[in-house]
Amino acid sequence: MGNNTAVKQALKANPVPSSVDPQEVHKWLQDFTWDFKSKTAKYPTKYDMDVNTREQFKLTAKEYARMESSKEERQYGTLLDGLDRLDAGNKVHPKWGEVMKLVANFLETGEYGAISGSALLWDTAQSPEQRNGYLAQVIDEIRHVNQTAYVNYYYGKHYYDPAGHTNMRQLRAINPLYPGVKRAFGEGFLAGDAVESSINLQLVAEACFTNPLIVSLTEWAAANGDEITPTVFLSIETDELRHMANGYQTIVSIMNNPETMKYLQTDLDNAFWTQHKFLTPFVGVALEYGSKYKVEPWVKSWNRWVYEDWAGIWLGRLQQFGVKSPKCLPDAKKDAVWAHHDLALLALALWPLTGIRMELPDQQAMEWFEANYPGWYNHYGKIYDEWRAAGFEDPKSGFCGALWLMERGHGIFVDHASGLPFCPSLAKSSVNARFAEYNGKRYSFSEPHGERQWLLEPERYEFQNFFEQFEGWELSDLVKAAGGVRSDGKTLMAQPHLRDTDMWTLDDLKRINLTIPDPMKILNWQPIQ
Amino acid sequence: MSSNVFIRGMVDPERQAQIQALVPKAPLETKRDHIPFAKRGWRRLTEYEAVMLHAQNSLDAIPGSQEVGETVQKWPGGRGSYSIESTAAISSNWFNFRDPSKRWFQPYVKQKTEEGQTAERAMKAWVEGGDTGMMNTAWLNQILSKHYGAMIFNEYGLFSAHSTTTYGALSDLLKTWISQAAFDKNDAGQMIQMQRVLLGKAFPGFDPSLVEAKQAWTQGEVWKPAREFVEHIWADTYDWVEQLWAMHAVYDHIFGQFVRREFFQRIAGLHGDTLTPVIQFQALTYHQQAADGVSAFCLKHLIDDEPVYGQHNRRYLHAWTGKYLPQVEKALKAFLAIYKEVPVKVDGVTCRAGVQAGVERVVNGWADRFAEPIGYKFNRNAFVKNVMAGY
Amino acid sequence: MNNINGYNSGTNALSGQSFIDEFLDERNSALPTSESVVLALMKTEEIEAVIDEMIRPQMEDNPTIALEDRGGYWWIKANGKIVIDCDEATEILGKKYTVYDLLVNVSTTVGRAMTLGNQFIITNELLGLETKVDSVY
Amino acid sequence: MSKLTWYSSPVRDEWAEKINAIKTVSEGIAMLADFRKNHTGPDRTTYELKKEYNWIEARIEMRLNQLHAEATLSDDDLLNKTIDGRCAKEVAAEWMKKAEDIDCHYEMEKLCVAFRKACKPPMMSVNFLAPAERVLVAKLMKLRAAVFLTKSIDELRTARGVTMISVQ
Repeated sequence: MGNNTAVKQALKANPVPSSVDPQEVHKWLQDFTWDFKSKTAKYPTKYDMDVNTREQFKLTAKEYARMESSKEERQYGTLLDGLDRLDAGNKVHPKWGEVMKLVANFLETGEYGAISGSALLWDTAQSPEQRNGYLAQVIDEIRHVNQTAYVNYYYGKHYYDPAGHTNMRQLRAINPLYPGVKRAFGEGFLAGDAVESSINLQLVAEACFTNPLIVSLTEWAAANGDEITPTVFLSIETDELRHMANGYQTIVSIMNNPETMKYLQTDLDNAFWTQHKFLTPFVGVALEYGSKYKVEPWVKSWNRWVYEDWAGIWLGRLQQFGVKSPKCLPDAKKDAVWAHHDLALLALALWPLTGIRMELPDQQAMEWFEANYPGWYNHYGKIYDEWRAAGFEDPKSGFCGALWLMERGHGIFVDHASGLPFCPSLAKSSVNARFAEYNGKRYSFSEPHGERQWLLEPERYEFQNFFEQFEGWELSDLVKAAGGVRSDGKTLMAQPHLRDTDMWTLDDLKRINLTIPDPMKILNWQPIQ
Repeated sequence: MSSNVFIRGMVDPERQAQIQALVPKAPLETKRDHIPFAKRGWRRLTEYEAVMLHAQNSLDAIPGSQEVGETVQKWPGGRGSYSIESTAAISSNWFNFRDPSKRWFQPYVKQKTEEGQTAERAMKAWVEGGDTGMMNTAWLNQILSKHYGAMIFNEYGLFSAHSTTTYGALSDLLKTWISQAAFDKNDAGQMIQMQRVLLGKAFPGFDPSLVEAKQAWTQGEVWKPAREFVEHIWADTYDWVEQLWAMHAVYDHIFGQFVRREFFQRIAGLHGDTLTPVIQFQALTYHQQAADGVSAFCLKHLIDDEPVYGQHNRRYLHAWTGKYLPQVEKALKAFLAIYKEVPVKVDGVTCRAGVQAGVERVVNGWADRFAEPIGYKFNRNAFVKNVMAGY
Repeated sequence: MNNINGYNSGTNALSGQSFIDEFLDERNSALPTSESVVLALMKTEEIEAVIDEMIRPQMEDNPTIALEDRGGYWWIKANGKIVIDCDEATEILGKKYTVYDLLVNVSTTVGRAMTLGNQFIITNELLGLETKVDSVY
Repeated sequence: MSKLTWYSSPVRDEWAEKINAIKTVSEGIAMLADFRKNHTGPDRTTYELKKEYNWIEARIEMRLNQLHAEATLSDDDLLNKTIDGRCAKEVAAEWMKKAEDIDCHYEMEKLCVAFRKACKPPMMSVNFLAPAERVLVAKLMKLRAAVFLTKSIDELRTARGVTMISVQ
């Protein structure tokens, strides 16, 4: 490497006279700014970002465009030529083709949030190289919205069940899981201190969780017959490494200043928990419950990508500069084993609101779950067997998992910090429920880290949860209003099985006779003495 | 060494047989229109709309949004992630905006790549074809070194001002267009420096560093009012519609157009500089696209197509124009002092009458395009006369 | 051959309850420190050549390099640093191949990645804290 | 207006009517101030409009904003004064001054919430609101960060006056 640098240095002394290397332009960027009286970050922040921080990839706008254009040509060329001729849309296992309706759209929400999150950092960063890097990220995130949308768009044109792929941007409004992604991605990336947002977006979501969400998910896709998603997602991820570097340099830009470094640990702990709280269960559900053909247990991917590599290579190496282990890490690890099983139970219980077709785990899947998560059958498998027997799939049964749970005293609540539903009496993850009354309103929390976030910053968490917003709606009316019905005007887009027979209609849903309740109102709540 | 043999479901016969057994004979749904709820009129959504429209997750406090309820997490202090407080302009449906250039990511980077390749070839031809020999040394050392370099700061400052416009914009297709306009500004600054690095290679005495240019920008009289405008719009202005209007529809359409088109494009050739016009041509294109976008947004979306708040928005655009036009006038007036430094004087071009004709071209162009539609009246002759006092 | 960086090495070599017990063990509940870096390269025409001609030969000198076929991409993990010189790749491929062309297919990195002239570098050094972000210009 | 989306409710229709009936800026200011006091923020007096409050608040703001711009005032006043005619810069400075001596995050939180209720557009233009909020909220975040991970949950509950409840 030393020799090579020497060659480059020689080139510098005798430059090619008729062309300019992008990095020759990049080296002047730090001189593009100037000082003036009112110059400051325009959004509230605890930090002062160093004006001298560098950017690691040294791209100019034009070279960025050339590189990205090449990515686009390859990606759309594959989709529109190669995969089109292979009829790729109809080679996908339905379990996977269905879960991609949610995965592509939920990830799109993250990419969209990241546009504003990167704009926030572009404003707060003072170093021109960093600002240039963040602007490229803004544009990247537009690319990623376009790409994730294109997965739905492509599936909508080529897959045998376009319903839901075409209109998830509408259906998600009633999906009880959607506030979870809104909080982590749609708002955690952009509504708060720029550095806190950067840790959420770049250091945790991108540097940590996009590896399993975007990279290893492509293995599951390919195993299940989907070559569309790998074509797009692997190309998305080629931008993420620059974003990870952006996030890392955000930390570098504040680390040498003890005055601001003292705030870092709080933001790191909060951001890790905020992102983990949604991503650990969601990715696990998508991979393990959205696939027929399994690749490796989610908890093993989590151990590799999140714990050993991300925590070890990124955070572990920063310990010498004062970064400490997030206090929530042991709870996060427990969640890595069980939280996705907890969430899957609720997703299946609430299937009419998800907009996709899903099925209970079959015998083969149940054996796989038990082998990799010993104890799974006795806790979850038994319930699924009982649901199956009670007519879970049968449109004439009037069966609904959510009602089954409630009738047996297993209440479903919404965590007021993460926005996600939880069932305290059936959770095997780190759930440790607590309920509070404050200023005349009741709140539910699934664990102490979220409760702490609310107790310290109540004005940040004022949302109406699913039950509060739709209390009093009859289930089939709600699904219909939100666009969850097929073009025959009666068959539901969501289904509790994958067959093309016995499909549920609005009438079947009406038979369940469920009017959305607000558990915080109907149950008999008492103060704890 | 591989720990597993990877099985691809698409080509593995066993898996594909299982999958095909589950694929229904006829599609389960015949309607394949994307985002059907957003369909306007008879037509299906274009690709430009399909990949972006309604991607924004936002509370329904923002008119036109599909979501219901409140954001889950807000800023400390209670500010929402997207909220109508970010501008004084009002829309009945923020999601109705469309960029006339219909650029989503793919066409955007494709176009920019082509421009990059054009510039690369032009620079090569310029150096190798012998054009450098024609360059007037005083133009090179006085104007390109100092004032052309100072223009980088103008573009960089305007690019920086777009952070709040990108963050604050209230719908997806608005954010797309605005961040592209920002990227163009960043690019415009970098292209000037790219040209200056090349000049440093072609002319041994030319220093591509920005020391002299920064001095001209921060301390020189030629750029002072322009710099004050840029600083104000970057650091002191938070209303993103006001920023967009002030930057693209007022400042850049008068001052920017004059500096790029009437000065550098026109005067460079007189000095044997055939390269600057090629590079600046791109910046002119970027401004054209930004002007088209701001016109589609402010004049069409916020006024012509706005059923309830058109008059309201017109009032604000009017007030903002009144707020910024005097500063733009000052900027242009101060800039005209640059003609004292121009080495080659040509009658009809650099003389008072020639310069005044240029000022009139930009002022008339601006008045027709942006002042008339909002009913903004001003005395063009007085404006030109005041500006010409700087000559 | 037992590579400490192998895809299923360490805790991930276990399965079922023994994996979960080890994963949740108190010893494994605080931040670990790792000297490795990870790279995922999307499978393409050019990347296959980079893997065969540039990565595999490095494995002879550096036994910590692990290489794994993950369907759509190659997964690489190594201690210290991985350098891919795109001038060399240009020679191998017989066409102009800049570091930014390589980046078209670099799907992810764990560690500090940067470009240095026409080289791509992924390192466990803390750039900007322990070492400077270098430039050839 | 509510018909523009799939979600509508009688409460929204009722409020839309009330809002359309406002004809003067002063009526609008009174309605908005009252609405914000009672229905927004963690210190609101009632949660009865919880489902719809942010929709309703936005519609009052839009109507009031519109009435303000229609009123006969100079451009300079439109851009630089608060809706009730005070110098916006001075008003913002007063709020920042109030924050100077505060060193408790609960107090700072109250101030930030009160500032938003009093000054959020169209009460004051965002060009004056945002820079003041930048200063206030930065201070709030710094005060909170110092204790965020260290104060016990019990301490935090007590300080807030939170009652823990359970289902019987």
